Amino acid sequence: MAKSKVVSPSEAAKLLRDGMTVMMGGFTNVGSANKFVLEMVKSGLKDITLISNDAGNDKFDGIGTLICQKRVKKLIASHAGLNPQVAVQMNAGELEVELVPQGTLAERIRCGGTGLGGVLTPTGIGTVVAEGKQIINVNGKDYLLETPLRADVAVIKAWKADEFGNLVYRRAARNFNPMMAMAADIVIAEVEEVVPVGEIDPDMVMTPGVCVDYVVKM
Amino acid sequence: MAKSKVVSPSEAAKLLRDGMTVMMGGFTNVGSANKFVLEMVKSGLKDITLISNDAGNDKFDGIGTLICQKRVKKLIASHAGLNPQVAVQMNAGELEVELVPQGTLAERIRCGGTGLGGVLTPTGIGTVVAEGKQIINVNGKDYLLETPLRADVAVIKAWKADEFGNLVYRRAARNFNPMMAMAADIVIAEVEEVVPVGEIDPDMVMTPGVCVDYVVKM
Amino acid sequence: MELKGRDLIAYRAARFLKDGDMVNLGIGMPTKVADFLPEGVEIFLQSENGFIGIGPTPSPEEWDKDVVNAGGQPSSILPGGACFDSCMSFGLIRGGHVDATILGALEVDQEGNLANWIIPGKMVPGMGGGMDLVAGANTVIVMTDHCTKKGEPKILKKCTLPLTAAHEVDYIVTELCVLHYNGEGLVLTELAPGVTVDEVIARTEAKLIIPETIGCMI
Amino acid sequence: MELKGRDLIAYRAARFLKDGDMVNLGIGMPTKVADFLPEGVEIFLQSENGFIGIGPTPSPEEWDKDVVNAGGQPSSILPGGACFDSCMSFGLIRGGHVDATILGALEVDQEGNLANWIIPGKMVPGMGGGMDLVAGANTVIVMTDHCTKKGEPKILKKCTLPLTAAHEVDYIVTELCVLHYNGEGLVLTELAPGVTVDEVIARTEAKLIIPETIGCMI
Repeated sequence: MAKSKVVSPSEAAKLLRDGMTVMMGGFTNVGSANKFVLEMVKSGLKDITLISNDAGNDKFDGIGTLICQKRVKKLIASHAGLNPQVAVQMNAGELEVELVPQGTLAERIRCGGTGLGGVLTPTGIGTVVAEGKQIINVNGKDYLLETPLRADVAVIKAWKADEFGNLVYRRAARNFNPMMAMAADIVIAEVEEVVPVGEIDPDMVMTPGVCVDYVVKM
Repeated sequence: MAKSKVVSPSEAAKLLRDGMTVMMGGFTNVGSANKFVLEMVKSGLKDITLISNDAGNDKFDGIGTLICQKRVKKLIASHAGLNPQVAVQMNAGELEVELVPQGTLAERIRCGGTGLGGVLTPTGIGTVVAEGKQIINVNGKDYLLETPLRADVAVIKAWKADEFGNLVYRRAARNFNPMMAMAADIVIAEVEEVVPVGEIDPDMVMTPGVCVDYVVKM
Repeated sequence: MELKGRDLIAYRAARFLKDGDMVNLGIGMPTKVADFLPEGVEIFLQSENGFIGIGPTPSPEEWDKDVVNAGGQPSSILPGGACFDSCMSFGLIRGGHVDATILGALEVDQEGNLANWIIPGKMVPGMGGGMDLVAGANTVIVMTDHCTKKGEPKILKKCTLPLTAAHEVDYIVTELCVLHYNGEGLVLTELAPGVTVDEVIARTEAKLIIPETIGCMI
Repeated sequence: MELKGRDLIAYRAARFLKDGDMVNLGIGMPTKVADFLPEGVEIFLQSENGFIGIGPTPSPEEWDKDVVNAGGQPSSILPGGACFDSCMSFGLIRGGHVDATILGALEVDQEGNLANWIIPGKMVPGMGGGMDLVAGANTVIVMTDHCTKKGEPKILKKCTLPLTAAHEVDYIVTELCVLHYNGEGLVLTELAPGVTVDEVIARTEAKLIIPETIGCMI
């Protein structure tokens, strides 16, 4: 099947432009493209809107590196407490932060990638999360209407890829990656290992290669 | 982990009662509990509301057997053309049929199993499927609000289970089974093979054992 | 070239496809498209029941009981293929990951409407995945004989049968011509060799937009 | 028994759990619950970042870099565990598959409201998965010191901090008592050994419902 999608880290980094909306998979840097993120920083990328579960931290390279290096103008995440730089930049008016409940964030990205106009969730009813949102009653229960999220580029992390971009994730490193792989115009996957097409059993593929544009082995 | 969920076919069949709403996985009997369905018929079960992708056929045992044996009072499915008995019973006023687009059926079951109050889909806009449903505009596009489906019992089919009920599906036999495994009060899985707990790699589990109540090897 | 009739339709429909496209082919005539792909164009066929990478029809001895296509017929999965559940399958379809869906028609009209799933009172098979495919795929290509076997027009001012989807058709390919629905009406973009504009108009109920330059289907 | 303080809280909270339950334990005090499970009660711990079957904390040499718990700390997965993506994880949570979530509180009130994710201007970490867990889990058990370190009440008439969820708390377990939110108010169901009703009332701002019979926490 098809040509290889494997490219060098610097080639892939050129796909990102200042001001873009970028999704990055991972949960506290587990399942994040912690190596490719350094290419993103090196390329000079700035003013991005970052959609990720959290803001990494300020100690190890990972999602947090983009924050610490002030490349992010807006962060959409469920949690940012492990990276003190978020609060510092937020209080200084340098970083806009939108907090989204984790399950809602996952569903909103899924909607963006699967052509759904939104989902109704009970999460956030009666809290600040409900402000400005439509409440819809179904079978006697109130739900919030949560709308899709998409990005210009998704930078995801998988364990193994074949050359067509079929991906396999490992353990808790799966998290947001499969949804993000469907919700962006360009999808770049950092992987640990690349195998020839046909080596991954079709039942074991967690993200089909048709969703992935570039594979970077790092 | 925990006690074995493996039971005999007849024990599992006793869990089903006349008049129940029953989900059955499968697509043209591939991924359907084609052996356990005979136990259901043998138990005398009748007047069920059946939620399944299709109505099987009238030639081989499978979902169609329930129709041919007149055990179904209402069918919710995306397609019934391969089983002529559906049209016969429908025209005779013996069987109520509700047709749901296949992708919408999958999402409605997913909503039922994941606590969502509904999803907005573009599918069916401008067709008879939209009749009586709420249309919600998001970012300038119209969507139908589709609401959750749940069942009293889901009868699913997997390839392999461990004794705790962790399930692995094979090839095109996955289809509706993973969603149905989450959307019913009681979940019965027909499987081809049972292995001890710990033999299935956690990354290969497609339906976690916590969702499965009974495993039947047939 | 001596392409005629349905071969011509399949030949021309195949020319809409680009190398690397993910494509869903409907049952019947659309499956012929795979035989007419241009040199250098490799596509990935999605089977909406749950996999990417439809391979050749297996011999009875080779058939894997868990692999059927969306018509319920024995199929195979090519190396590099991927299996998934029905939610993922239709997520790919609605989410813009399916580049083209090619399917047949009972009726199609000048508003880009398609009817191909039901003849009330006669044929009530259900829409299966058709409504999702037409609403969701990036490009919707209808392959159809220009008229019915009785010589009556199938390309109408307004469909009389219940719709599969409204305003979603992009191209109609018949043995006489190619029509493009541009959001306002049907443009006659190409003619089969030897076919005249007047002939197409005579055999079409829909009002056609006739541009200054009309191409050739071959 | 000589159980006191937080050990008593964990001991009592653990008594809400039944054999076979899937449970989500919050960061901090709730993790102690695992040490106080009654004989014969085996539970399955969910880590909302993506797996079921939290095992013991590994030694640094044994740690699998892809396995962290929901606090981002090195963890392990027990045999029989299952990994999944964030949509599935929160699908389990909202869908009624998580029998109990046990978590801490900044404030809780007599309307069953919980605030535990933000102190505006001071601590803005984000809600992470907390809102989903409290809105979604079947039973919400709050473990908390009865008063703040300064001796001020935490169990209020009305929370002053932004809510995590409204009316979702089922039980509050403190070193003094167990309170049950019955949909209308907080019922004092159990007292710690040696603690009087008057003492609880004196240290609680919320209005309490005092039944005729009050049990003992041990």
